Amino acid sequence: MIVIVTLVVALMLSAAVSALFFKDLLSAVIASCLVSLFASILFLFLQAPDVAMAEASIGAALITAVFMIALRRTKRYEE
Amino acid sequence: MSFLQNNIYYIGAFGLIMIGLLTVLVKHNLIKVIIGLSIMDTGINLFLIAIGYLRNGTAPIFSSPEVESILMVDPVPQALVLTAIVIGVAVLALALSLAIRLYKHFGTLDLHKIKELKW
Amino acid sequence: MVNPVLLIAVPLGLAFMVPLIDSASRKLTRFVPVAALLFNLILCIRLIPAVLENPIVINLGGFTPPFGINLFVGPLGLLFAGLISLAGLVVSIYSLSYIKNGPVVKYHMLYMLLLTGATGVVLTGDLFNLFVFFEILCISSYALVAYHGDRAGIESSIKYLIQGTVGSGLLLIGIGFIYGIFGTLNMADIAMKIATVEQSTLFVPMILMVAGLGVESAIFPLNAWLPDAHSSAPSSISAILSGIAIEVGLYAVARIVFTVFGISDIYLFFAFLGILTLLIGEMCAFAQSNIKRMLAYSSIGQIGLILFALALATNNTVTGGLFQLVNHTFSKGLLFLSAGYMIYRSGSMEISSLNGMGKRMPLTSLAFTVGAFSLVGLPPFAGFPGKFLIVSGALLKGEMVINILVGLVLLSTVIEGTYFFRVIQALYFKDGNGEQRKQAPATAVTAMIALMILIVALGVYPKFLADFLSSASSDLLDKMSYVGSVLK
Amino acid sequence: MKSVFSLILLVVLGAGVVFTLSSIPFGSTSSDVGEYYIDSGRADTGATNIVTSVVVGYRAFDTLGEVTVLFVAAIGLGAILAAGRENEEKKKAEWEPASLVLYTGCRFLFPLILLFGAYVFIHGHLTPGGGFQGGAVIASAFLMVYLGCRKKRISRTWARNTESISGLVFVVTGLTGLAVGGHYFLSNFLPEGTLNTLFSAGIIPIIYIAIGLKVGSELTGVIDDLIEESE
Repeated sequence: MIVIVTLVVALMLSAAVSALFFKDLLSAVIASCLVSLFASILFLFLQAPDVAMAEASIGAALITAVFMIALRRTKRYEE
Repeated sequence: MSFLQNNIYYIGAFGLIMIGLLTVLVKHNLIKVIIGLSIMDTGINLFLIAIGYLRNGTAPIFSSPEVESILMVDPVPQALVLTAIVIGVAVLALALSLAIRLYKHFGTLDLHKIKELKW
Repeated sequence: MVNPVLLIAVPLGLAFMVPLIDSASRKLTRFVPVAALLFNLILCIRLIPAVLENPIVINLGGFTPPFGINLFVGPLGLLFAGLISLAGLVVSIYSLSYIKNGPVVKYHMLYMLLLTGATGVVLTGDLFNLFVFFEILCISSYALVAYHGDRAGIESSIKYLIQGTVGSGLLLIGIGFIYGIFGTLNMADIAMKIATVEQSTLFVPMILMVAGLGVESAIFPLNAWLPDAHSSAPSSISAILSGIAIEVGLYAVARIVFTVFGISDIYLFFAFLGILTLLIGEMCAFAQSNIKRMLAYSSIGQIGLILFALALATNNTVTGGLFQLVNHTFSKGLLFLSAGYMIYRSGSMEISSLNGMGKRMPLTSLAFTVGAFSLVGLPPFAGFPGKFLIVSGALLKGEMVINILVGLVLLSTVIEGTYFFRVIQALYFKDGNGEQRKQAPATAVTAMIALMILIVALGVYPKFLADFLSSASSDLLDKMSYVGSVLK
Repeated sequence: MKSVFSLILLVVLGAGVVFTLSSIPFGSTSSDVGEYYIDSGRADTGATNIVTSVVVGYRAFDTLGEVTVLFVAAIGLGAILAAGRENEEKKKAEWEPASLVLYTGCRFLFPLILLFGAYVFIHGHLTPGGGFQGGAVIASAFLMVYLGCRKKRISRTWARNTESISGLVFVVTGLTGLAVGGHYFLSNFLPEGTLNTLFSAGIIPIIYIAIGLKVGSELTGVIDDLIEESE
């Protein structure tokens, strides 16, 4: 169990770091979506199914969609 | 191993908070900054849930009415996080609408360039 | 007896109803905030006698604290609630004619929700509930700062949003720590249990929470957003942000530092921080040539002064600080409202463009003058008793350090007087281009006259308010009775 | 310079956090309040999902505030996007129509997702989930329609009225509690019914349905505003 948790945390943190470094904002948004997804898995491990559902549906799906709509209207690449 | 067992969630949560804060502090691109805020929010939520965890506890849901109260994780942080997630999405949506407006006015999302443009 | 929860529930219900009202009649929506705030004001006045006897504690949902959320309506909370509804009412009358362009219906809804959030913050007795209402306050002010949709507005709103969101994040982490340590979110319950924990553990949560709230209350060094946001918002919103929003933030800081933590070793630190904020605010205000930025920096200074007064934590100084706070709400409101129409007429925010306004808009200029005199602390306006109480109360403490700080307060008053005098000189003693005189619309004039009357009345009869304020200050300082009345 | 300063700030913050966390050991903290909720949550509110009984029962006032936060954000977003839009001419961008597979798939899935969302918030007091999650699911159904069937739009008046009425239902339910249910705002004045059945837990399902509809219509409105802006 602890191995899986550590793996998920490591993946989550690396997704967050890559969101920091990507020049392509679309990739950064996808990475932050991944952060939310991994976090929602961790919520499930922490016995919080309600929060996991909310994080997956709001944090991972809707926020990403809103980000993408905003990106469509602005610029895709960071100068 | 026991160090990991005790601290892995805290490490994850504060790792996210730190990365988010770092993004907010060092990046100039507004969308990046907003992504940083979102990552920070996720980290805070994870931290709150981790505080309420009870080892070997189950989710605070009674599947049948007969079950007597058993070892369950603390429901309060979960309720708080539900609220915090919704507040987070509210702030993010507002921030993104401002970003769209900003781009329309200045033609850039770079916060430093916008400062230079100022009177 | 009337239930104080109506102070929050009724404006919320009305705000939710606005879209329905809007589809029935577009004209009516403008008057919804006026109606809601008038209702709140009447409710507050009716609650005064009961609250002066005993603080009212309302258990929401019928669950006793610490298991449910409770509202704590003591003299301090009621003072703020009354102040919010009074200032809000006046400004909402002003904005009836001031806000003409843009999504007007949304403006009125956001305005009402901002004040509802502020009312929630000052009445709640639960830490997380405070956070939620704080977010209502913050988010509606982010949106309102950008209301005009111009470059400056959008830019300052973004600045405000980023700093404010990081601040609320820190606040939430602090609340998480507090929950982890004490296992409760009720402020009275935490205040009771605070002695059972080592003080060193509480340091980080307290710093996080104070820093988070400090962003909104503009305590130095967390106030970088304020001059931009307050100067580029519509003037009616600047009045509310300066008069209500940052003071509510300061209330939250004071509640958490005094009532929840109550660690008296750090009060002196806050006094220093207050003086620093005061000096920096006043000096920056002195350097401004833009009138709204000047007023915004002056708000920072005033917040510093009030923080200083509260941090000395004696009954006299806290009463004086609260008096100054009431005065600041009215006079800064008046200043922004009058400046709003002067800017509207002259088309520029530069002080030099206001030359000769005293002839072109006599009443508006008079309102500005009254506000400025009151803020500086000249008798017979409301600013005098406040500053007098602060200074005399601080000198009574008889400590060398505090005497020096009082000297700095007086110095800052001189700076404040100088820059306000500069504006008044421009208004009356300089010739502008000879335009026709034209007054502001009737609703705006009504609002300004109401504030002027309030300021003069408080200056002439300070005792009228001071008695109430002194029970409010014991409400803030007396931790034990707070705990006792919540957790019977 | 700035990044060095930021790093120092973060290190200080991190050190403080580590220090404080050492007094909150992971996995063993149990709070009095939480235990009380677990022990008597079912008796007090009639919901078997204790998180729901906290969210809509014990801390319902928070939830009212939270719904308001979302409401504020939706209005604020509308106001910001509307300000200055008036003096711009609308340029109609042509959307490339979606492929037939996507189009049909969306139309087929849309009612199912809607149904799932409704299920999630109607059963909020029995199973994991509730108004927020259900509302988000409903909003994502609309989002999918926006992506798949490009031309389709919801009616804004309809969404606004749903939002407004469900918000009112929440407040009025609370005020009814104040009037009849032992004089407490948001008190549970309806009978609690049998545990673990759909019609139980008094006002909790009513409030959760109102929240679900409100969150769903608000998030849909947000998406609609943004998509309209990006056209």
